[in-house]
Formats: sequence, C-alpha cells, structure tokens
Amino acid sequence: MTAEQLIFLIVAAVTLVAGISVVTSRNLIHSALWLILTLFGVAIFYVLLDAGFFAVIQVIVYIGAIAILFIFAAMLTRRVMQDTGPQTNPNWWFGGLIALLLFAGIAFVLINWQGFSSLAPELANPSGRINQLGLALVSLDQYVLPFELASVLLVAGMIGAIFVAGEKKQ
Amino acid sequence: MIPLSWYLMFAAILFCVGMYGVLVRKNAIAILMGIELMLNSVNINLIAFWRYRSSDGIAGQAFAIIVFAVAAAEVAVGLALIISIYRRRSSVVADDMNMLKW
Amino acid sequence: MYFLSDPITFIANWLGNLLLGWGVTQPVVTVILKFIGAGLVGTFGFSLVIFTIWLERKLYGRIQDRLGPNRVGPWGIFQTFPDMIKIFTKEYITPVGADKVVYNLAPILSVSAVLLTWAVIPFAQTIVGTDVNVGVLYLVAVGGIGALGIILAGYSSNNKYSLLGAFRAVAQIVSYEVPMVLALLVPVLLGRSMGVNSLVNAQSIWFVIMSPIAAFIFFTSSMAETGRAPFDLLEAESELVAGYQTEYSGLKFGMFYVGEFLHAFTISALTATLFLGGWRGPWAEQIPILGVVWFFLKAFIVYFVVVLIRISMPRLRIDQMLNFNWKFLTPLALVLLVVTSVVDKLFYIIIPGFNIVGGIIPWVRAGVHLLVNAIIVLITVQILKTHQIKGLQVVRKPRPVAVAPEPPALVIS
Amino acid sequence: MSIETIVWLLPLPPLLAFFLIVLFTNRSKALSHSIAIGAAFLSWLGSMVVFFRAIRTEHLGSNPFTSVLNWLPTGDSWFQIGIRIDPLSAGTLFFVAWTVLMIFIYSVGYHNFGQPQGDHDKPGLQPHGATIADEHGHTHVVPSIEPMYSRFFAFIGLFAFGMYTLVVSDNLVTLFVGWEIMGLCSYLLIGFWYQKPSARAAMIKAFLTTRVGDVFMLLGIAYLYSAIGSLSYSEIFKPETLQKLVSTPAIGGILGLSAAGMIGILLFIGTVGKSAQWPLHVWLPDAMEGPTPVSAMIHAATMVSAGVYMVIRMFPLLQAGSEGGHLTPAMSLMTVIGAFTAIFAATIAIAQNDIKRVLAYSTISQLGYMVAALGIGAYVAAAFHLITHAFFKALLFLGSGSVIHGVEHGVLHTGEHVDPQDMFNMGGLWKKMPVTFWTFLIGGFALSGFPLVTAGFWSKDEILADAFGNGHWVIFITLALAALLTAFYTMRQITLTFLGEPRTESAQHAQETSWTMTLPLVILAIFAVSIGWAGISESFPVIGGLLPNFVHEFIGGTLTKAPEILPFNIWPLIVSIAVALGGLTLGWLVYRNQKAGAEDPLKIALGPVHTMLKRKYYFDEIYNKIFVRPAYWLADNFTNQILDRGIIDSVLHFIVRVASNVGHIFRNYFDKPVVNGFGDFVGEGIKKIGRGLKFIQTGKVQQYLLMALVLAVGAMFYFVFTFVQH
Repeated sequence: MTAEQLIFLIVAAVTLVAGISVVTSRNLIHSALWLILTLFGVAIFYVLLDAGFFAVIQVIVYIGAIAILFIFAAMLTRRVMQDTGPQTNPNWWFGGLIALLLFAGIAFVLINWQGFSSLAPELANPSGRINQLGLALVSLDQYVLPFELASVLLVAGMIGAIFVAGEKKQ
Repeated sequence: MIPLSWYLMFAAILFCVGMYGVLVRKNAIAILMGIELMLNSVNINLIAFWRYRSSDGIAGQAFAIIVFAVAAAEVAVGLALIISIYRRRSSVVADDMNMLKW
Repeated sequence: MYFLSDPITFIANWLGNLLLGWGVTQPVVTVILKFIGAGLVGTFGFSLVIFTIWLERKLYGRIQDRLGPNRVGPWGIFQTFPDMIKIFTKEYITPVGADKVVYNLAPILSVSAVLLTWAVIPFAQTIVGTDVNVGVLYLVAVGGIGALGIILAGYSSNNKYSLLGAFRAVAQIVSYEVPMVLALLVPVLLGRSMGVNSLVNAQSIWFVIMSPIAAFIFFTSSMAETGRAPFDLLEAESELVAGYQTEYSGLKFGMFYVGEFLHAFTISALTATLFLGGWRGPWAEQIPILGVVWFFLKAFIVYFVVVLIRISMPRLRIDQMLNFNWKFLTPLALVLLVVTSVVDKLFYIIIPGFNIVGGIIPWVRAGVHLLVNAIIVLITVQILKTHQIKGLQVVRKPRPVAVAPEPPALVIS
Repeated sequence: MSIETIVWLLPLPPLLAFFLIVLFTNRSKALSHSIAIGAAFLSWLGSMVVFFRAIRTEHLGSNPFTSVLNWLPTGDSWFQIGIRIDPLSAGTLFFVAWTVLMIFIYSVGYHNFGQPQGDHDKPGLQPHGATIADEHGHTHVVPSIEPMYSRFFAFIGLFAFGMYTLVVSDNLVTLFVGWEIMGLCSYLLIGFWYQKPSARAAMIKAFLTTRVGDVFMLLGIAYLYSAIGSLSYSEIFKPETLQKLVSTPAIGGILGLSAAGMIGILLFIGTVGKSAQWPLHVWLPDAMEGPTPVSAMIHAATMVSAGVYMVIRMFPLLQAGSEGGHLTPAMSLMTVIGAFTAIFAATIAIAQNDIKRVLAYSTISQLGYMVAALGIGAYVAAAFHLITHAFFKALLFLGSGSVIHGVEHGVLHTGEHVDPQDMFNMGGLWKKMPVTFWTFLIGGFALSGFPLVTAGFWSKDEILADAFGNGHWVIFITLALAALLTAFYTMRQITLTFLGEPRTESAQHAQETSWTMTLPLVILAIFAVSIGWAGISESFPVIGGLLPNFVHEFIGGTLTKAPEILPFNIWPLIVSIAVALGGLTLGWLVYRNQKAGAEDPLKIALGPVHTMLKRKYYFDEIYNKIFVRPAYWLADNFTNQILDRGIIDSVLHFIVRVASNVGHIFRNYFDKPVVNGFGDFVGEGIKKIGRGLKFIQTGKVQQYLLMALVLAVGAMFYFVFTFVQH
C-alpha cells in the first residue's frame, strides 16, 4: 500500500460518500454542498492522474461556476413546503435496482476487458502537456472543430439561458 | 502504483450513484446534480484511459475539455429552464412537468 | 548556498538532510517539508494582516487629518492585538433556523480561499510556495471558492438581508471575475507561460510598461473582487446592515474581517508579482533575500494605492458598478487581449525583417506594446467623450426671461 | 429591266393596289381610285411594251419570252413555275390590258365619284341619290356616290391581278391560281351590293356552278400531272409527250378514250363552267346583279374569255391523235356543246327585256361560237374571234351601263318608280345620249357582224368559212342561224333603247353620262372597228391583199405546225352578209314604232314559245329540282336524321350505357370494398396501435429515462453474453 494508493482510497471513499449523500440528502442546498465536495474529490483524482491542468479547470468550472449556479437555482426555487416530503418519486426502488444492474453489467464488462488492470506507464515531459493540449485544441488537423463547436455551444447556451430565464419586461 | 481498474470501478460506482439520483430524485435540480455526477465519472474515465492507455496522444484530454464545456452549457440551460418553469408552474417537481404545453 | 543571500532554502536543505539523517524516506521528507513550508506561509500571511490593519487605520487617520491609533505601543503598532483579543472573547451567537453546518463552514471557506493564493506567489527566485505550471489558473480557481464562501454565509444565516447581501456580493464577484481573468491572460500572453514564477522571470521589462491597460483592468477588477473601496456594496452599512456578515459574531466575524484585509493585501501582492516584476530588482538573482525586499516594497506601494482609493472614492451604485464592468471593463479587456495577441504574433513575424541587434529586441517589443496600449487608450477616451457629449446634450426649453421694453423710436423722423 | 422581268411584274401592280386600298386607303375614295387606276395603267403600259416587243421578234412561237423559278421542292426535283409570252398570250395580253384599263376608268364615273353622300345610303345597297338645294333654293335629287367606293376598286384590282397571272403563266398551276382568284373576285363583285338578297343568291350560284367546272378541271390537271410529271406548256406540247398521252388509254377506259382525250374533256368541262357553256350557263345571267363595270369586265371581256383562252392554249393536247380532218372525241364534244350553246343562248336572248340580260345571253352564244370554232379545228379563227369579241362585248356592256346610268338619272329627276334596266321603259335616247348611242351602235353592228366595217364580221366570217371549208354542214347551218338571231336581238335592243319615242317620263329626262364613262366607250369603239382589219384573209376578193393577214401568221405561230389557209369560197361570205343584214333589218322593222306599255310584238308572234324563251327554258327551275332540292333533302333528313341522330347517336348512347355500367361495377365491387377498405384498415389499425401504445407517454421524464435505461441494460447484457464471452 504505497502512499499514493492510500490517498486514492481515502479520497475515493470521501467522494463516494459525498456522491451518495448528494443523491440521498433531503435538503437541496446540502446536496449542492455535497456535490461540491464530490467535485473536489474528482479534482484530486485528476491530480493523481497527473492532469494538474484538469484539476484546476475542474475547480474553476465546476466549483467556481456550476456549483454556485446550483446553489443559486436551489435558492431561487426554494419553498418551505418542498423540502419536507419524501425526496424520491414513488418507484424509487426500481430505479435503484436498474442502477445496480447497470453497475453489475459495467463491472462485468470491465473485468473481462484485458487491459483492466494495466499499470500506468511513465509520463513523458509532464510539463509540456498543457502546451500539447493547447496546440491540439487549435491545430487544424486535430481538435479545432470540436473546440469551436464547444465554444458555439457555450454561447448558444448562454443566450438561451438568458432568454429563457430572463424576466420578460412586458 | 494504482492500477487502472481502481479508477474504472470508482467511476462506475459514481456513475451508477448519479444514475440512481437522476432516476429517483423528485426535484428537477437534484436530477441535474445527478447528471453532473455522471458527467464527472465520464471525465474521470477519459482522463484515466488517457493516462493509462495512450498517454503520448492527447485525445483523452481534448475530449475531457469538450465534456467540461458541454456540462457547463447543459447546466446553464437546464437551470434556466427549470427556473422559468418554476416561475410559470411554481413547482420544480419533475413529475409535475408532464405536459408539453400548459 | 550562502546563508545570508538565501536563508530559507538554506534552512530547508539543512532540515531535509537532518530528516534524511533520521532515516525518513525521501518522499516522506518532501511531504514534511511541504507541510512546514505551507504552515510558514499561512502564519506569515496572517501576521502580515496584523501589520496591514494597523497600517490602514494609521493611513485613514492621517488622510482624514487625524492621528489614527497611537495609544498601544509606539505609533499604535500594537493596536491590532487588543482588537484581536476583543474579537476572540466575543460570544458565538448562531441565529435560530440557521443551517449550522453551512453557517460554520462559510467563514472558513472565505478565509481559506484568500490564504490559498499565497501558495503560488513567489517571494524570491528560490522562495516560492509551489511552482505549479498552471499558477495563474490556480489563482482564478481560488477566487471562485471565495465567492462560494460568501454565498453560503448569506444563505445559512437565515436572514433576508444577509441573503440579499450575499446575492449582490456574488453577482459582483462573479461578474468582475470575467475582466480579471481576461486581464490575467495578457501577462500570460506576454510571458508565454502560466506559471507565476516563470512569469516573474520573463519580466525583464515590467509587464506594466508593456501593457498598462491590463494592469489597470486587473487592479480595478480584483479591487471589486475584494469588495472594498468604491465597490464595497457588500456590507454597505446604510442599506444592508453588514451584508452577509450580519449574523456572524465573535471569531467567525473576525475570520471574515481578517479574510477581507488579507484579500486586499493579496491583490496588491498579485499586482506586484504579475505586473511590477515581483521580486525582480538589481542583484535579485544573486541574492534571493533581496528579491523578497523588492517584492514587499512593490506590494506595499500597491497596497498604499488600494487604501488611498478606498478612502477617497465614494461608493458606487449597483447599476453603475455592473455597467462599469459589463459596458467598459470587459469589452476593453477583450479588445486588449485580441490586439496584444495579434500585435505580438505580428511582431515575431516581422522582427526578423529588420536586422536589429538581438539585445534590444525585448525593448523594441515593449515599445511596440506600449504604443498599441496608448492607441487603445486614446480610442477609448474618444469613444467615452462622444458618449459623454451625447449624454450632456439634453437641451432644456429656455425659461421665459423678463426683458425691459425697448425705448420709443426717435421722434425726429 | 429585261422583258422577262417586266412580264413577271405585270400582275403585281393591281395586287399591290388591292392591298394598299384594303389595308390603308379605303377611307379616302379619291386616293383609292387613283391607286387602282395607276396600277391598271402600269400593268397596261407593261403589257403594251411586252406586246410590241413580242410583235417585233421573229418566230415568237418557237422562242417565246420565258423565265422559270423553283417554287416547291418535290423530292429531289423542284416544281417550277414561270412566265411565257408567245403569240397567243401576247394577243390575249393586248386585249386584257386595254379592257381592264378602260373598265377601271369607266367605273370611276359609274360609281358617281364627286357626287354628294347619299341621304340614307347604306353600304351593301345601291346608292339612292341625294337631295341637294341649289342656289335658287328648290331641291332636287342627284345621284349619290357609292358608299363602298374604294372596296369596289380593291376587288377589281385583285381581279386584274388574277387575269394577268392567268395570261402570263407558263404552266397550268399558276393558270389555275389566276382562274380561282378570278372566280373569287366574280363571287365578291357579283355580290357587291350584298344587302340585296338577289345579289347574294346570284353570287353563291355563280361561285358554285363555276366551282363544279373547276373540280373537273382540277381532276384534269391532276391526271395530266400524274401522267407526265410536269404541268408547264413547254413540257406538255412536246410531240413525244403528246404521243405518250395519246397512246396510253385513259384510266377506267371510259368510252375507249385515250389519256389525252380524257384530260382534254376534263379541262373542257372546266371551261364549260367558267365560260358558262350550255349545262353550266345558268350563273351568267344572274351575275348581272353586280355593278355594270363588273359585268363588263368579268362577264364579257376577261373572265369568261379566260376559259376559252385556256382551251385554245390546250388545243394541241385536244387535237392530239386526230389524223387530217377527223375530230378527236374531245373536239367533237366541244363542237356539239359550242354550237348548241350558241343557238340555245341566242334564242333566249331575243326574249329578254333587261338590257344587261340580253347581252349576257349574247356573250354565252358568242363563247359557244368560239368553242365550236375550236372544236372544228379553226384555231386562228377562234383566237381572232376571242380578241374581237372581248372588245365589242366590253363596249356593249359599258354602253348599256351608261344607258342605265342616264335613265337612272332621269328616274331620280322625275321621282318615277320604274326599272332603269328594262328596255321597254327607254326609247328615243339617241337624242339625249348621242356618244353612247353611236358607240353602242358600232358595238351592236360588230356583234351582229355588219359586213366589211366591223371587226365582228371578219372574225365570225372566218369561223363560218372554216366550218364551211372543212365540210361541217350542220355546224355551218346552226352557226349561221345563231348569227341571224344575234343580229335580230342586237337590232331589237338598239331600236328599243335608242330609236323611236321615249316611252317613259324618266327616259324623257335621261342625260348623257360624264366623260369618264364615254371616253372608254369611244376607245373601245375604235378597236371594235379597227381590230378586224388585222385579220383579213389574203384571198378575199377585193381588199384581200391590202393588209397582211397579220392575225393568221402571228397567232398561228403559236402552234408548232401553222394551220393551213383554206382556199377562199364565196358561199360562206354571202351567207354571213345576208344573215347579218337580214337580222338587222328584221329587228328594226319589228320594233320600229314600239309604243309605251305595248306588248312585245315577238311575244304576240311566238306566244307560249316566247314565255318559254323568257323563262330561259326553265333551266333554273330544272336545276333547282334536280340538284338543289335533293342536296337539301340529303343534308336534312338523310345525313342529319338518319345518319347522325339515328346511327351515331345511338352508338354513342350505347357506349355511354356500357361505360356507366362498367364504372358502376368497378365502383361497388372493387373500389369501395378493396381500395377504400384497405385504406380504412390501415388507418384504423394504426389508430388501434396508437391507442395501445398511449400508456407509455406518461409525460414523466424519469419514466422515459427508466425505460431507456432498461433497454440499454438489456442490450448491454445481450452484448456482454454474446460477444465478450470468448
């Protein structure tokens, strides 16, 4: 059990607990906070996977923006009555069963996959990764199209959100 | 060293928890949170596969970036919709929104 | 490594060898050293606050033509200690119906956000927290967490005013984050790297000279980020009592208070590192400790400007503040970013054309960038002027004026 | 301008005049008539140039002025049309040009150019005079101008074009084109006053009867073309083609005729129709409904003579196969019809009261003369008589027109309601209209063949001499009798109209017509006299050698072998002189003192025969019974009732019934059950399925997700168990 594995297990446990509580907590704001904790966990995982850039991006994008959005949404749509009743719809157990089945299926597939327990190869010039990623995202023969599409998507999302949720001043 | 399997299993579990949240939670915003969890697990998978299988290439990371962008846009639009529905129907429960036009 | 020139690394190496001596494996040693380093930086941060609080209150007094704290210790330098003691002893009151977990979590978050930035700021060439190659992005991320803390405080204190205050604060912070990030990109562009330390190394010519506008935008938007000075809408006494801090008392309130002051000093430190060349100064490479001196000198100069602005500027209305951001800062930042990147690219394409001596190329580049920035300033001023004039042209109907009757025409004709 | 181009251009001016008048200038009367007369003058000038050039060329017969154009592509070769001026066409061109020009000038006066607009004259009716007030204030009625003045000139212009094309053409097709255009113009001009019902009936009658003749003629032309592949004269009159035609038997071998005979007869029937010979003569007297210049030009000078011209042109074809004097079947048919028509028309003419009808019948009889002359082989005599007849017959008609005009003037003056054309209302006009009288007298004497002086004598004498010379006794006697009757009715006409006392008030006030009408009369009179001297045969007793027998050797030249000159014989001469003088004196004696309102002495003498003659042997009634009635019957009850309603309609009704039944069956047993049924089945089926699946659409988002997930997991397990196994 190297230090790294130890850290992995601790963080994994914490994140999973947070994940489960996101799904099961009664208070919406609490589930938002648990979500933030899970996102932190995921960020740490990225660090473990030697993708520091992604960890920071994860923090900025998810925690910095999306989590806050969730909290905003939770507050805007808060009404006392809502938080009391059972937070799950009637046939919740069926959902759980299906989720478990899904997990079993995925696990089965993964276990049978030959590369399942391969170990991490040595990472060449870790510092140049960001440069390489940046170039890949903008160079024509690689990923410029999805990158541009993503930007268009973001703009469209923004405009859409403003239009849909904006106060119609009649 | 941490084998790839750990990451994959962790991601799978997280994915299923998110799935459960989406299927089961009554509140629309909780459903969105479930979706966020699922997207994050997908991202972990991507980065894990990048790191363990093809760390010389850049495909994994590029796709992770795209997933980030899509997730952000999805949440923004999702929440906007939910808020506008809430404003009209003063309810955020997913089951109440069962008509295309009201 | 000579002790005098670079004491901290000297001590660090000495300690490392000591631990190795005790048979601790290398990775564990680095971990321990990292922890010690972090601890040092944290306590250093808080101690700085004590000094800056005194400095600020002294400056307030002097500017408002009064003495400022002078009772406790010579010139009142120990005044902050009684304040601290007072705050420590205050009673914790948690409001009824408050969400306890979140209520207690909020102050921790907002202070930790500010402290986290110090991990990245380099005091001297060798003395730096951790040299992360995505340092600048890290700064932005941490700024985000600060916003989170405020919102949780506002929510959890189960008080309408604090909720409103929190919303306003977050709106302000989130919207000012945009121009700040864009302005941050300019030094990254010029320095060709995201690591804060490599940026400082690249600053043979201070970036403030290369692009003063970026410095201005970064400075103002980070000021707004802290919620002080002209933008201190968050706890505008007249309107929202103390904003999101109303329900807090005792040490939690102290946490917020310290967080705020530290945040003010942090932005001046950031401005210093990113735009004024951080620890760069004569002989800084040779004697790292000298770098620290230069760094703190610059930081305090910028801090002085911050305090000056805080005292002299009147408070902005919320629509003015938002308009200023969305209608002036963000477009300006976008234009600046685009223009500098294009000019920089063109510069490196055209420069081989002129056979200039290698040495002065950076100076020429700086000159070009300065020129471009000047042009942008002129244009923005011109636009503002035209906008301004339009504003003024509201012509009111002339009011009737009493006029004396003309003298009767001459009788001669 | 070579002579050929002039000949090409001869027909053009009248056509241009026609179009100009019709399209542009029919508004102004002065401009229209000047255009028409100008065109006629141009053609006249061209034909005079051509005629004098033709006279001067040697052996025109063998090398005529010809030029040919490719008109229609017939397979690899071209169907060619062209112009051909040989002695015969030169002669015809001469008299056509003169008569057409004279008639154009005459019709200006005839239609009262310059007179005021009629009070209530309607286009399509004869002008009824206009009341004007002279300087003294009292009003009197003056003849009014013809409302459709320029229209008249347009039509006669078109007619002139038709005539010229016929004369100058070198093949049967353009001849036939000219022939048809003249037919059309005669139709248009007879019915000029189309508001008169009698005019309308006359124009249709004229057109249809000539049409009957034309059909046979066209058959002849077609047969000729199919036989020898070309229609131009130069081709037809080659000896070997004639030989070929004679040798090949006619299709159908009717009466054992040869091809030449068959074609000859068919073409001759066309002439019978056109020149109003015996069976198809009924239309000519009725054609008198048209204005007098029309009757003069069409029914005296040009159109009817065109028929004879065509037969003369085709003489070599008709004569082909006759050895020596023996007549070919076509020629014998012509002689019979020609002689019979001559005597038949003459008998009717003596019983007519209308001045123009007398002349119409005299034209029929004279044409009969020419046909008979051609039948017995007297080629030159027939052509000579054709030319002289054209002149004096045009003169007589125009004279009668001027007489009618004068009497009408009197009628308008006195306001009497009397028919200006009836001879018994005239009398004693010689004092009122001296010029018309003298020219009419010359024309009459030329017609009746007054010896030595008039042209008529010389041409008729030629025919009688030939008949006598070639030993055709029967023909000689009938023609002599016809000549006697001709002299008699001419003198009857002259004495009734001019001599004696004026029998009616209007005759009392008749006036001489204007110069535009009398000038043509004088010119034609000159020709009526002088043209004769060109044809005196050398062997004539006293004056034989004085003038060269120009007509004989010039016109004779058209035939490849010139006809031989008969030795002079005194008997035919004596007979013709006796007949002429006898008829004249007889006519004068009978009608010398005819009183107003008195009976016609001839009617008293002949009694019932006279009424039969007056009623034109009831031919109109006979034709009406034989042809018109059955045609109507055929049209009405046969084709309409039996054929159309009976058979066709019933068949159609039957088909309709069958179709509707079939449709009904289709509708009820196939369309409804099968097609609609299937459609409904599909519709209902889908609706049921839809209803079946409705429960899935709950509207709850998460249930959809659940369903999707269940399927996904199922697919995954399937995938896992099948593929991942190995």
